[in-house]
Amino acid sequence: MENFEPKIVGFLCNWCSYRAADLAGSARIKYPPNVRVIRVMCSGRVDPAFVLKAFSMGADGVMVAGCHPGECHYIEQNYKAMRRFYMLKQTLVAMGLEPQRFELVWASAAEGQQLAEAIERMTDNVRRLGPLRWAENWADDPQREEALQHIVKEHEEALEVIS
Amino acid sequence: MKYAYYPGCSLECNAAAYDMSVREVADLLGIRLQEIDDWNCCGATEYFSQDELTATAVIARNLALVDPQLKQVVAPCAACYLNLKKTDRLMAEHADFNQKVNEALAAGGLHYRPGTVQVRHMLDVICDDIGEAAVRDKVVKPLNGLRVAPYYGCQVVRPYPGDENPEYPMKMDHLLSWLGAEVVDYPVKAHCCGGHMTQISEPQAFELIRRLLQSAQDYDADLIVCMCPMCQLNLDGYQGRVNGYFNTEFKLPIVYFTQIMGIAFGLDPKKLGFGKELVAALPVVRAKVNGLAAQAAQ
Amino acid sequence: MAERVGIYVCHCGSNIAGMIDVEEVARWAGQSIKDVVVSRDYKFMCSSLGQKLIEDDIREQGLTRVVVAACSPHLHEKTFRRACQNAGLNQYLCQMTNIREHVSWVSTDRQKATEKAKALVAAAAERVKHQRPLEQGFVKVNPATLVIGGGIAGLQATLELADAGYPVYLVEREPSIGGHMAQFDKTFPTLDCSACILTPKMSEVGQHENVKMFTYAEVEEVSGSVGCFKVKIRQKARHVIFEKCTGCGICVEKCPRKVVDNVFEAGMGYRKAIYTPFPQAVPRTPVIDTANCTWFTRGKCQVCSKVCPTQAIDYDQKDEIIQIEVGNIIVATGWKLFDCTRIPQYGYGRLANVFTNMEFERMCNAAGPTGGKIVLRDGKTEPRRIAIIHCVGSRDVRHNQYCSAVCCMAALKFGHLVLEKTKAEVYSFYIDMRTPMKDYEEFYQRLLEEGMHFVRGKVAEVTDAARLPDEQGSLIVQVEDTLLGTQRRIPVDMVVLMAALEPQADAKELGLKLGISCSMAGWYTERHPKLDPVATMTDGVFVAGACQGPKDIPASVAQGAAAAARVAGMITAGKVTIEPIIASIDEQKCSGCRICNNLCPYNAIEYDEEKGVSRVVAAMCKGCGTCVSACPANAITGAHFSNEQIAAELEGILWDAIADGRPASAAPDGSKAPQSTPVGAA
Amino acid sequence: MSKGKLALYWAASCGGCEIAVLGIDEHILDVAKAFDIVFWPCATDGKVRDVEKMPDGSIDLCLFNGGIRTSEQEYMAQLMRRKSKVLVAFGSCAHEGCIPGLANLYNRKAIFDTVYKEGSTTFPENPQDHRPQPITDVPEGKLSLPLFYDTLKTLDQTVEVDYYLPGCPPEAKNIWAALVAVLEGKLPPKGSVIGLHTTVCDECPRKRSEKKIKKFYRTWEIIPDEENCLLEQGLVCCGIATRAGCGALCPQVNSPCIGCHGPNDGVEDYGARLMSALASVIDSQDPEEIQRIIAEGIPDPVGTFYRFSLAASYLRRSKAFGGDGAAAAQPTPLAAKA
Repeated sequence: MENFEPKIVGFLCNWCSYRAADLAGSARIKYPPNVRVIRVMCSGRVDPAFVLKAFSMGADGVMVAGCHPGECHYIEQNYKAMRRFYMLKQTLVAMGLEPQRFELVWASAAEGQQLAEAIERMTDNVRRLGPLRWAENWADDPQREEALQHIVKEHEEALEVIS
Repeated sequence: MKYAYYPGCSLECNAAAYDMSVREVADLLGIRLQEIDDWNCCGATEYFSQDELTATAVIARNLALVDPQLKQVVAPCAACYLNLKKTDRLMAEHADFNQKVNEALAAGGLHYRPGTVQVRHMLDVICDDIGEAAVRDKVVKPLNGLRVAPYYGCQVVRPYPGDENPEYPMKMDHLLSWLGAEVVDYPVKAHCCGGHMTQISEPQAFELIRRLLQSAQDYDADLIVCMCPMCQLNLDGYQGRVNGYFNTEFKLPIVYFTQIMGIAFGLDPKKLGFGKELVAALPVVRAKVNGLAAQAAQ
Repeated sequence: MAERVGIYVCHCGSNIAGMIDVEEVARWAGQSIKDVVVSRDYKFMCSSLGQKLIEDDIREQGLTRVVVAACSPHLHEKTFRRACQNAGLNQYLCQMTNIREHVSWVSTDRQKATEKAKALVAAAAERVKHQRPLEQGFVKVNPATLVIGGGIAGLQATLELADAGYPVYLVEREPSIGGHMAQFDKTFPTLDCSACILTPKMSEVGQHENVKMFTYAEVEEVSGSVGCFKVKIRQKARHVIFEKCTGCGICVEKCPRKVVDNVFEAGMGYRKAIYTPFPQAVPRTPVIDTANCTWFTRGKCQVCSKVCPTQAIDYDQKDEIIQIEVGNIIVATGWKLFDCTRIPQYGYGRLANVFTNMEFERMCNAAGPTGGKIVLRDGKTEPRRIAIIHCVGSRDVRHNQYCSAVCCMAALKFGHLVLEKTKAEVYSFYIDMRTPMKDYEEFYQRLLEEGMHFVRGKVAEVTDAARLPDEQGSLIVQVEDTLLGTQRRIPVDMVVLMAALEPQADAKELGLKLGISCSMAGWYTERHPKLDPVATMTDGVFVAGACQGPKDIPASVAQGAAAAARVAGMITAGKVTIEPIIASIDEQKCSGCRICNNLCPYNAIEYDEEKGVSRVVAAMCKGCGTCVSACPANAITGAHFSNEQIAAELEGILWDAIADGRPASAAPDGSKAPQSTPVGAA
Repeated sequence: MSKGKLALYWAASCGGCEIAVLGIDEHILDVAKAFDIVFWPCATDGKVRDVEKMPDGSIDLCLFNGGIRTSEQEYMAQLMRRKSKVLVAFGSCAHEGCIPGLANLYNRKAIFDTVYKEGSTTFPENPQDHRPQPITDVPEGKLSLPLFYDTLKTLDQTVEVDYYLPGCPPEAKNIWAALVAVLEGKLPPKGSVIGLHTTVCDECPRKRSEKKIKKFYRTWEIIPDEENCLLEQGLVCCGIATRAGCGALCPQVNSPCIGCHGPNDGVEDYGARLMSALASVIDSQDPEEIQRIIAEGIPDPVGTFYRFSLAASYLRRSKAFGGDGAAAAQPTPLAAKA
């Protein structure tokens, strides 16, 4: 756990939050390297399926970042992102995911510092929660192999009895 | 509404009028105050500069003693209010410090988790929790004609002003207007009263006191209401000395805001602690407030 | 057939290589990522040699996809796309990933930074394989331009374009163009008469054959996009018929109703209920202020109608909506003054002789309410001592953190006017004196010599509570003089507050109509703070003047001209390229559920009732992708940001999570969710 | 032409699919004409050992319904795969887990608790809290039961599947159409879902307009009008995201679609489509109001969005009871602190 470095996927909108990340870079603001960025044109492009896929593939957290409400480059599409975020979050929490693993962040193109802080905060939170390893939830039963072998053996024995 | 109540030392002696009027007014407004059992001194101003850790531990003991059912503690004294609030903040913001304070508390079998108790001033409780409608509802003797200068002092609005402008707070102005008083908008309402300077350098303290009295008088105030025992003591108790020192003739009564509320609510002045101040307030109040003079004559 | 991917990792000198082991990233990518045939690192990919490297590889190695790991695509995406295009590879088959701004510059641990860079490279490589060649489209540019705001910036922009022969629509909210500059007496540091240099421009605009002016009008609605905006303008009812009015002014003269003028005179003077804001107003046509006109409020009077020689008064006039079409829009909506009552300790509104800078401007103006005399609120007493307080509402974390940029110079100008017109002493209370432009510092020196007093310190309060006999009856300015290191109390007769410049109250609202955003402080955001200061994120919408941030007259004029030059450039080019990143609907899959129909703020989705399917109008789509991710039938595809591309990017970006996070026993099942590891064994 | 060999098998499902096969009515005679039914435990007296003895790939078509809940079902899935040329995931359970897949919100222990401990019918009979054991020693030897898995898997998460026939159960006309396709050799590309490539709205006769939702209703809260789109009336109708082919059966009788046909072509997570579409048209920009609309209108999000497809979704199951239930059910460190 000590050395656990969470892997967080960040969906950043092209106009505000991606530029905020650019600005954080230009300003040499340091933050943890755990958020890996996927650029989308708008937070409204973020499909819940991307988030679910990310978790299923081993992401420990997912961040969606867009322009502030009312400041969307596409006028109001970030509101749609917000609605989907709450809808998906309710479902994820119902499935046992810790709410801190899925966050929505607003960062304008001028808010490199704020975005860096949000990344730092989320990285800390997820690190505290530990690895997610969602796919292990459906790992095979330890007794599975034995149980299958047992069926094969029983059937063979039965065949012997008959013949 | 029920709150833990931390009167503090002043309210047991020189500011007894504050304690009496707070309890009377609270009772009438349905504010239930449950005094903290076995509370101790807040250490006033000095202890913090002597030994921060001990001072904090001493204050934190009071927070730890708050009935866990109650989430808020009311302190009428500005210094007590600030010290309790400061303690809670210090413990919340500095984990190691919090740990040390709690080690000290543990010696007495106590523990305090910062943030559990919200520290409130009586003025905030009345203005924010009770609100305008309920206060107006209780006014039976509107203070029409009485020019009241609200005096905030330092410690309630600094450094934690809440939603107030620390340079120019307004809450008591609003409250007084609900009571029907003419509120004096004078420029020094949040300036310093001199605090403990009276014990260190009288000329400095007297100058600070004089400014307040002068400005209130320039704006034709009939009396000043305050919300801190220290302020009341300086403005009222030292008024005579200031007059002697500067050759002035101030005669401004200084009372607590809860006392003047009590008058508007029609409560018995004696039960509100009137008469304990040095510059008598009742004659002024009776002379100015319409209808009160006649009532007093009866 | 498998794609042939080339990977190029930039050192950016030491900007990237200093924190990321770029050789290792390139080596690893070449060995581990499927379909990668070339993987190189290079000192400066954006140099012509770096670009040539890519071009040569495309030609010689037959690359079909290119990944450049370097700086932000906002800086160099075009560069590398062009390089690909030069070598015959469609530019949309090139993907950039940002390992400088997003990795090297923000990281402190070389190993972790290198790991992150690998993930980003893997993501880009997986994504690029799914990218499709796309072609850019073109839209013709309407040569007409809309300028919003008739202040000096908007006037300048209007004249530049009109003089160049292009039609301009100018919309101004107030009854006259001119803006704040019309209110000023003198301009710093040259002390030119403001009206003398402004009014010629105003009348030029008013008479220009290429300018159609809408005063007392506001922009109601904007639709369309660069090249072909459709704009609805609300022409507010003037109650004076524009065509009939000769501007003789007799109605104003005879109107019996006097009203305090809070706009032009900043509350210092009066106007009539029917009025033109000031004598040199353009147009000369007055307006009736219906909130104060006795005919409108009490149903009596009609004097103006009786005296009008041309029957131009029309009490029944209604607001009118006018539709225009333009190719570009210049926003020059300016600023509003900070409300000084928000700082009660300075006493504005409470202490009579505390003035704002705009009030003082009007007082100094010879055409103003006092005829240019500097007097106290009583209208007659000349002050003996005047305090000018800087940074009221600026450089103050409680109000506005920014510097309002013009107040120091305006304060110096006031100082000069006071010293010139009166015998008063003038004190300037400043935090820092900011005089960076041409001849500004010299002007400061001049005021030092003229005897203006400068006290460095933020004023604590302005009070009438006197302490000393000589303070009686004065306003006392309490300040810590930070040069002397002492508290000072300076008694004065008059205080002038240099109030901050703030964004217009409805700046956000207009921004929403135009699709441009505001900074946290509320100023319009330019496309790039240094390299593209008048363009915005929305193509075809430009900003000029103080609506983009506080600035003085020369800077506003320069921006107005700059914005006009940008627009003229667009008009001359005649067409703009349209990004092919748009959505499209597969009619086979679309069930006509109509979920997407009202998701598009640009109304680019229409419903075909007959076929029962929805359709994207390509020319109107801006490519945000919101409808793509909303479609429940998976019928909408977003070009260049398709589900497949983003899914592939995810697989790349989580390559190491897939490698180490997945239980071995789950590996052989043929499930859909985690696909086989996208990159070979590392 | 020699007759083809047909097998049908029933794993974790309700049995409805078996009956649905009979829904093709007299066409069953055509089936009998075209195929030898070599294995159909529900209807014929075939034995597993007979199948085991068949050469691999000797069955032409196997219609397999039900998800994989136990070791026996997994064994059978592997066996039928090995013996069959064409393996069809028949019906929603085999296709995407269906209702039995919703048990993936729990694990073996929780399910057994419900059945053997808390269930009102079992508890009085089971005071010693007996649980099924894979192996039980008795004097005569070892008795065995199949191992009950923590997680239900779909057929294609267990073995390779050639085609999918959606529906709970598949409609008779679609079953017959699929059989005809097999007989005529006109099957679509491997891995396809046999059916239409659009969603239920396409077959729904209701009137649709632009959508804005201020409140979601549950079916018992309102009686919808019969003219207009049910979703526009606030009912969570899954037709927008559900593959067409049923003829919009449920909306036709004034009941919202519940999504048994699963998603349209190319969709990997059915619930994501529904969530995204529904959230997009919520008519509010206020975060608190949005959360209230969702929380009040959709109290059971997993059951609403993944009623038939939880096991086939990206996440497949819940976390709190995941894997080895006891360990995973521990509260998270943060939750423990609060």
